[in-house]
Order: sequence, then structure tokens, then C-alpha cells
Amino acid sequence: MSSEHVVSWKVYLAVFLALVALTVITVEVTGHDFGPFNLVVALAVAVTKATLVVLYFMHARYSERLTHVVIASSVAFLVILVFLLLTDYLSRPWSLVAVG
Amino acid sequence: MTSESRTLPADHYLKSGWDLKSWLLTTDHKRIGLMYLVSITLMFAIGSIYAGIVRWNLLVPNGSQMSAEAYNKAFTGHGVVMVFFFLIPSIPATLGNFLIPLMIGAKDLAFPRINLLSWYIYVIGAALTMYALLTGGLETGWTFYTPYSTVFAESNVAVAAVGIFIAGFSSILTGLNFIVTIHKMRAPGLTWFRLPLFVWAHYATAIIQILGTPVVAITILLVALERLFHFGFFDPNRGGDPILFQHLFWFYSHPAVYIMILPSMGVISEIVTCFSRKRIFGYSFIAMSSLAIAVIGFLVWAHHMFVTGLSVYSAMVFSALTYLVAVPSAIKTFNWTATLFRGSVQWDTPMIYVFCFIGLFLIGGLTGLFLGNLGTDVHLTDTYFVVAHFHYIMVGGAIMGYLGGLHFWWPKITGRKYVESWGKVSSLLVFVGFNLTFFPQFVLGYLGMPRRYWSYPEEFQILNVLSTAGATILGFGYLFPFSYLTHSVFRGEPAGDNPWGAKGLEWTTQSPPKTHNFDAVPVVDEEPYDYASPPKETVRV
Amino acid sequence: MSELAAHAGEAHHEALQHHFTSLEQQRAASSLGMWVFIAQEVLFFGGLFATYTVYRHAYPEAFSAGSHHLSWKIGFFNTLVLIGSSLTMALGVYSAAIGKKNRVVGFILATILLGSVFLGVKYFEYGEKIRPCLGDGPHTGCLVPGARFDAASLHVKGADLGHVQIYFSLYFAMTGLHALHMIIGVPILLTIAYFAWRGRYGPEYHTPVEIVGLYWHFVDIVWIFLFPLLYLIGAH
Amino acid sequence: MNPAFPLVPVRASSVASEVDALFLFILTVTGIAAVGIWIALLYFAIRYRRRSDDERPAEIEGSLVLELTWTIIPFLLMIAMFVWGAKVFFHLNRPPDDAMTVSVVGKRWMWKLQHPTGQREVNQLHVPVGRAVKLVITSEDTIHSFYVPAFRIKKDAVPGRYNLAWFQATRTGTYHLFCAEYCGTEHSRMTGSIVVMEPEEYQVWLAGGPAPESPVLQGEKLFTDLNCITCHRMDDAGRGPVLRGVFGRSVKLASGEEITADAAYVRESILIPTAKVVAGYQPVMPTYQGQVNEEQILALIAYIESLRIPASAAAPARTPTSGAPSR
Repeated sequence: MSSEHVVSWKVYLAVFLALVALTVITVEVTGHDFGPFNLVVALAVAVTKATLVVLYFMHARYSERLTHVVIASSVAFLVILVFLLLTDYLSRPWSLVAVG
Repeated sequence: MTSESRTLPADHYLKSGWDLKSWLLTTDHKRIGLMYLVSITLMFAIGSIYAGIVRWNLLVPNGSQMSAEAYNKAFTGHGVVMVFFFLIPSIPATLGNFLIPLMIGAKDLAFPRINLLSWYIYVIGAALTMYALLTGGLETGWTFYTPYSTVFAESNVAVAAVGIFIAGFSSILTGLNFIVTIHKMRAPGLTWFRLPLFVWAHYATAIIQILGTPVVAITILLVALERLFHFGFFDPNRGGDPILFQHLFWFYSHPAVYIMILPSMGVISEIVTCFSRKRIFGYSFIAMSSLAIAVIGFLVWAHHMFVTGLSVYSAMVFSALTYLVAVPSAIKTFNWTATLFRGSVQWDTPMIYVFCFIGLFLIGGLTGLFLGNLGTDVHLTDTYFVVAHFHYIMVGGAIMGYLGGLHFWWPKITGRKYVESWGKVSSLLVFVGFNLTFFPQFVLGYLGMPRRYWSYPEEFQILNVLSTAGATILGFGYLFPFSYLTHSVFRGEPAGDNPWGAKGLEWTTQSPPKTHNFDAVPVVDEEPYDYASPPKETVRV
Repeated sequence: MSELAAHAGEAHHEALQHHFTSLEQQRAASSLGMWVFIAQEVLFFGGLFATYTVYRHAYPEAFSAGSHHLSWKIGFFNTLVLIGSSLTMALGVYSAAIGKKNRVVGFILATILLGSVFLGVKYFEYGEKIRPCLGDGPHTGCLVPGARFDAASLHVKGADLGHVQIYFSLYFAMTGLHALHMIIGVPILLTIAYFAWRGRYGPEYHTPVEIVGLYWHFVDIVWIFLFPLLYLIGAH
Repeated sequence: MNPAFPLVPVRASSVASEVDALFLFILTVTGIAAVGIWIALLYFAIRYRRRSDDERPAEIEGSLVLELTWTIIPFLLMIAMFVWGAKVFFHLNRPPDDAMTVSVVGKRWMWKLQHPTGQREVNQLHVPVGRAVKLVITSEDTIHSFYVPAFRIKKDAVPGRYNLAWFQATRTGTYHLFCAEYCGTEHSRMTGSIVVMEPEEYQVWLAGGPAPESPVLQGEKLFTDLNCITCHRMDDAGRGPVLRGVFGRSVKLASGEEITADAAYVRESILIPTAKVVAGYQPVMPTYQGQVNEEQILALIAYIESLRIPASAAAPARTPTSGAPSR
């Protein structure tokens, strides 16, 4: 199995500790009111955690390029779905005329 | 054309067992393809009966032929069966399943057991949906629009929804198998730009199956949850937005149109080059346009929703993107036509279906420009113009390609020939019947006849009668291939390994192929469609 | 099939399926297959996340109010449990790669244990919300959307109850499908543990452990997003 | 209605000829393309048909110039179609300011319509020729679609939202009104007619029958009957905000957000009073869900709109129209 990269267990432990720390941070932040930034922080932390899991636990960092393409395209199409949905929902209030 | 002996080979995949078990537990992609062929033919027959009921009702304007409930159940049954259980699996699950490993020089798909599983999933989904349709029926239209489907419909919505949800995973697993197979199992020397265009088309299709189908699966599941357990996702009484359902539904269901048409385009590319005996014009443009269609196809869905109260700015974005997706289809059409130029064009049945495809797909595609257009769509959407448009794509395009492909590879699949003259007659019947059925519907739509109407104003009757007459001819046109192809399985003359003098690895093995396809792993050293050199001699061991 | 293996110039391994030319090809195909399956899962959950985005944008107060009915402490605890199970899963794959059979079994069993703890807590959480809906009496505190939904007695201020129902519909759909994925994962893990114990996996071949690991980590990632999006809306 | 064999639908509105001109443009372009390709296809297929079995035509690789040509030319034509279409679409979605407002409520399986002067009609709408008519469309149950082929207009009636359409009839006559979105058993019977009359005839028609109440008056009456008036007083001593002059203006909410008080907001405030409470007030208003139907809500909206202070009547051009979950 030449292509498989064996990573030391220490890396897994470090990633685990980072994930725990990030979870604590995301809960901590909820205790303060930063307005819309609460959501931004929550999402940023979640994306960071997910990236750590994908890169290390799921070995994406050591995988072939095709795997990266698969990951990227699934995320890209999810972004397309949400983004194009929002072109409708965010621009509805700018309608041409008032009803009434 | 062929120099081989006119007997079937002694050992082939059909002989690896005759009992039911050897079929139901097979992991041979060729046998699974045939099992799909039988299943979808059955579903096609059921869908056609529903279509017949619809056309029968529309002979008269006042709906005196049947009740409105019966009519509504008939057109819903027609849509659900044809879209989810015939068109979506049609070419990929039958020809794709059968041919992709042969074309890339593999012994099987990457996951043979998952391939079998996907057939079982399909059968379970189809059985459940048929149960819903036959006991109480379904009258939501195949689109399941909320809040009608979640609140007002009085039929088996939840059961049918679960059936379709299940069948969706059959499609996903087929796509998954194709993607992995095409990436990992190609024969030595078979680089990406030596792949048959049929394989490219299926690769693009598989992308849509993987990335689109799960969204409609979850959406249909939400409808079932809302209906069964009164959850609130789209319910306006709780602040839900029924338009959101349409967004999610079309995110899949528009690209799903490309699931139906892309494989057909792949078939056309194979046939047109073989029967012109000339390398296909613009290979890489056709290959890349398949990928372009798969990707851009995801960006256009809200053109189904221009009159729903979609924000006008959003509508503009979607309309512009819709025009973008028309370009790759145009590229393909031009390249196929150019392939004939200075070729050696043989008018055999598969090629006649290609002519039908190009001619009809052209109308289907070009009328799409009226519907993607913000100005004209307002008048035309939800009328018979739309009905005619998508039938020109799905019947004139997808089914013509399917029939063409079935005839082209029939000698490979069964090892036998069908009667050529029967093929020509029936292709003519299908062409005439089809146009007579659906062309009048363009006029009906432009005149303003809304779709899904059980009764209609009298001035629309003449065109409806024409349409029903056409449907009758079309029905007979479909009965012919069914009969003479079935007949040829038992009585057909042995065809030889490569009756058309075609290129591609599938023609270098015996007809019908052995269970393991190739005796030795083939090595590819030719460019694709190298018709300048004569076909390779089959290696018989 | 043996002539194929010979053709590839590789010794024949008992796990090699007939239609692959080498174990390496088989491993690459299986791994790609699982990644493509996960891509499909991303879009499957994606439909729910898109719905969530639209409604959270429309009804922020209702989502905040709904979120306050959940206990973030339980969510926090479950997050830690699930991250822990991801760690044991990763270590299980690692042990297989370095050929420590007993450790593979141990780590997979630990993963199953942690997964079960998660599901147990989830069971308790659901029970709290569903119990008031049962029976004929008043359904005070019933948080299952539908006719019996009654969050009014709890502290829902400034939020419409219909909108809060949408929040809870999403809550049940998202966490329910997530839990279903875990429930499917457990018997698969058990099977893998059994074969590991039988000594089927070693440094040469342990693809099933790997791809089940991929699945399990993906389920973990879904929860990583669900936790802040459902439990932590608005200042607590 | 021409009973013979029409190929073009009647054109009876000001936008109909605009839509038809665009239709004709696309038809011409696509027609030329289609015929061109068919001819090429047939010509090649016949001219180069196989004459002997061992024929081996010379290879033609493809041509970048050709590929670019048949990519770029269709692309440019499509841009032209898109731009023209967008222009027509904007026109279809922007009613003139002086349009008379007719409210449209779809209900399985009928169309309920009301004139600005209060007359109600079912499945029939009488309108004067030459006068712009703005339709405010909603639904009481499932989705319907208001479709008048002769006017080339269509707009869905979506529960919980107000959609807009408008037309200006250009010739008198009776035209089909269809429901174009499938809505159940009697969908195909949810039809009616639009009767376009000379303005004088229309006045006579209006005068016939019992004198109806205008929506504003109905709304005022409802406002009293439902006891709205006890909290929403004309002075600022009530428990609810003063409604005078509010419509079309920006309102500050308790949450700190600003929102324009449009029809959708008024509707939501009647049905879901606690959703968006005005700054400085308590969420004490009870819901009127189930007590008022869609038509009564439209009357209440008309009344509240009539309380606009004339000086500010020139409402800002861009205000929200859409329904529930759009904010």
C-alpha cells in the first residue's frame, strides 16, 4: 500500500485537542452578544473544525488530487445552491413597486 | 461486412446460467443492464397507457370521457412513471451499465454488488410508487408542488413520495459506480481524450446524479414529513414559503433533464461517427460541452419559476444563465452535422434515429429559448407550449437516442440482428407520430391553453384531436421495435462481432461478450474513432 | 482471475476481487467511491441547510427563541462525545495500518460505545420534547410541530409560534437524519470489528476500516455544524 | 374568440404586441437556425451517402475557427434575446402609477375579484378599455395562477404573499381568464372571463346593482367592528401605534431594525402581531388569524393605506412588495 501515508497517533491526539478547544471557544462566544458576528464566529469555528477533521482524520491532506476535487465540488455545489437561492430571498425586498 | 463465422460464440454471458437465481443474484453488469432493460420497458408501457388515457380524454373539450379526478390521476401517473422510472434510468442503467466496462476495457463496474443493489432499490421504489398509483392514485402532478401536495391532495402522496425517494438512491448509486469506474478502471493506454464520447456523456450525467439527486431526495422527504407528521417546512400558515419547495425541487429537476438527455447525446455521438465512417468532428468540444452542460445545468433552475413572484432581479440572473446553457447544446448539434460532411453516410436504422434526434432535439432546444426568455415565458409557461417543448427534448431527444442506441448495440447485446426493414418502417412511424402529437401543442400553448386541463374551451379541439391522432400512430410506432427486437432474440440471424465496422473496445470482443468481457486486458494505442484505418480483427481465443 | 493478477505482476491477495488488477486499484476505487458517496451526502444535508438558511434569515427571533428551548450543555457534551468517537475511529484506522489487530478491535468498540452514548443522550433529549405531546391532557411544553405544538407557556417572546414550529421542524429533521446516519453506522462498525477480530485486516489490506472511518468522520462533521446552528443561536 | 382555426392568440393589451414582437424575433432567429441545420443535415446525408462498402472517407479533424464561430454567433444572438426579454419583463412587472387596483383572491376553484369602488365579482372581471389595471393577487388555499392569454400576462396566486400584475386593455371584448397552476380536481374549471368595455359602459356597469362599499369603507368598518380602534387610536394615547400616515413609510422596530410598512407588513401584523413589534410598544396585540379572511385583510390594508398623510403620498419608488419570508 505504497500510496497510503501513515500519520503518527500524536497528530490525531493534537487534532482532537484542537477540536475540543474550538468547541469550548464557540460556546464561550455565545455568552457575549456581538450582534451578527456571533453567527460569523460560530460558522468560522465550525468550518475550521470541519477542515481539521477532513484534512487529518479523513486523511485528505495525504490523498490524491482527485479526492480534493470531489471535496471541492461537493462544497462548491452546496454554495451554488445557497447562493442562488439567496439571489431570490435577499432581493425580494427591492421590488419595483409598492403593493396596496 | 463481417468475415467471421455466422454462429453465436460457444460461451457468452447469457449462457452463464438460465435459472432465475443466476439472474437475480448476478453481479455481471451486462445481466444487470438487461434486468434494467426489462424493468424500464415495463414502466414505459405503464407510462404509455397513462399517456393514452390523457390523450383519449382530450379528444373532446368538455371532459365527458372521464371524471376530472381520473384525468388528474392519469397525467400524474404518466409524469411520475415516465420521469422517475423510465427516463432517468433509461440509457444509463441499461446501455450505460452494459457498455461502459466494455468501452473502457474493464471486466465489470467498480462495485458490481452495489450495481445489483441499485437495481433492487429501483424495483422497490417502483413497486412502492406503483402501489400508490394503483390504490387510490396520486393527483399532485409529478412536481408535488406545495402546499397542494402537503395539505390539499387527497391521495397517496406520502407513499409515492417515499417510493420516489427510494428510487433516487438507485440513480445515485449508478452514478457513483460510473464515476469510480471511469476514473479507476480504464484499460492501459485509454487516456481521457481517447474515451468514447458515450463515456464522457455518462461521466457528466453521473456528476448530476451525485450532486443533484440528494437535494430532491431530501425535499421529497420534507414533503412526506409535512404531510404525515404536520411538520412545517413550506406551510404558509406557519410562515413557511411554498416557493422554497419549488426552488429545491427544480435544483434537481432541471438538471434531471440533462440526466435524461446527456446519455442520449452520447449515443448520438457514437452512431453518427460510425455511420459516417469518419472521425467525429470536434471530439474535445463535444466532450467538454457535456461537462459544461452538467455544470451550467445547475445554475438555471428558477427559469421554471418566473411567474411565481420570484424577485425580478433573481429572475434576470437565472434567465441569463439559462441562455448560457444553450451554447454547449448548440455546439454539439453543429459538430454532429459537420461529421456527416464528406463522410460515407449509411442509412441504417440507428442512423435514421440519429437524424430524427438531431431534427427534433433542435426544435426542443430552440423552443427552450422562448421559455428561458423573461418576456415570452410569462405568456408561455404552464401552457401546452411547455408540454410540447419538453416532449421534444425527452421523446424527440432522449427516447430517439435510446432507440437508436438500442438498435446500434443490439447485435452486441444479443449477438443477433433484427430485421432492418422493420427498423426503418417503425422509425418512420415514430417520427411522423411524434411530430403529429406534439407539434400542434406548440400552437395550443401559444394560443393560451393551460396544461393539466381536463376540459378546455372548444376552439382548442381541432389541435387536440390532431395530437391524439398522432399519439395513436406513435403508440404503434413503439409496438413495432418491441415486437421485432424481442423476436430477434430468439430467431435473429447471428450478427458477428462487429456488424457495423465500428470502432471502440466493445466491438473488439465477441458478441455476445463473455462474462468477463475480455480474455486479456486490452491495450489501447489508437486515437478515438480512427475510422481511417479498417477495424481491428477480433481476437478469438 | 489469477491470470489478471499475474498480469499486474502482483501476488494474489485473498481480498482482491476478480475485476480489479491490483489491491492498490481496488483500494483507490473503494476510497474514491466513499468520497463520492460523501459528496452526495453533503448535498443531501445541504438541502436542509439551505432551508435552514432561508428561514433563519427570515425569522431570526423565532430561531433564537426556539434555540433557547434546547440545552446547550447537552449539545456541548454530545459534541465532545462525537469528537472523541472520531478520534478513536482515526486511531482504529491507524492501528490497522500498522498491523495492531487487538487495538483495531478495541478502538472500533470504543467508537461504538461513544456513538451509543451520543444516541442515548439524543434519546433523552427527544423524549423531553415529545413526552408532553402524548396523551389527551394539556400539551404544555410539547415541542413537536403540529396541532399539539405548545411552546407558549415557555419563554417565547416576540416570536411567532408558527415560525418557532418551523425551527423545531428543522431541528427534528436535521438531528433526526443525523442520528439515523449514526444508527446505520453502528452495525457496520460492529461488522468491521468482527472481521478485524478475525484478523482480516493488516497493513496490506484494511480498506473497509478506512472507508467506514471516512463515513463516521463525515457524520461527525455534520454535527459540528448542527451544534452551533441549532443550540447556540442568540446570546445565552 | 375566433371559433375557426386561429394560429395567433388575440392581442388585447398594450403589452401583448410587445411580447409578440419579441416572440416573432426569437421565432425568426430560431427558425432560420433550425431550417439551416435541417437542410445541411439532409444535404450531407444524401450527398455523402455510402456508395460502396469499402469506402474510406478522408479524415477531417475539426476546426477551431468553425467551433469558435458557432459558439460566438449563437451566444451573441442569445444575449440579444436575453436583453430584449428582460426589458419586456420589467415592463410587465412595473404597473403605471395611475393604475386602478383590483384585488384578486384565488380559492379552489374560483377567482374572487374586487374593484377599487367595492364591486365584487366572481370569475368575471369588467374593466374599462384604455385604463391601466393593477392586480394584487393572493390565494386562500393553494397556489393558483392568474392567466389572461389575450393580455399575455400570468402571475401566480401564492398563499401568504401578494403578487402583482397589470394590464391595459386595448380593445373591447370578452377574453379568457384561466387558472394556469394546477390546483386540484376542478383546476380546469377555474376559468372565467375578462370583459373589456368602453369607459362609459363601464361607468354604467358600475352604477348598476346595489351601491357597494369601497374597500376603504369596508376596512374602516372592520377596523371598528374588530375593536382595532380601541388600541390604534388617532392620538398617541393608545396601546398600539398610531396608524395615521404609517403606510409606505419606514418604521423602527423593537429589535432595532427598520422596515417599510407595506401590505405584506400590515398583513403579517394582523395575523402574527408579535413578529415585528414597533419600537416603544409591548407585544400585546392578539392574533386575528382565523377571524379575518384574505378579502377582509385586503380591505383593512386599503383602509390603512387611505390614512396616508397626503404630503407624503409620493411614496418612495422602491418599497417591498413581497410576502412572508422575504426579510
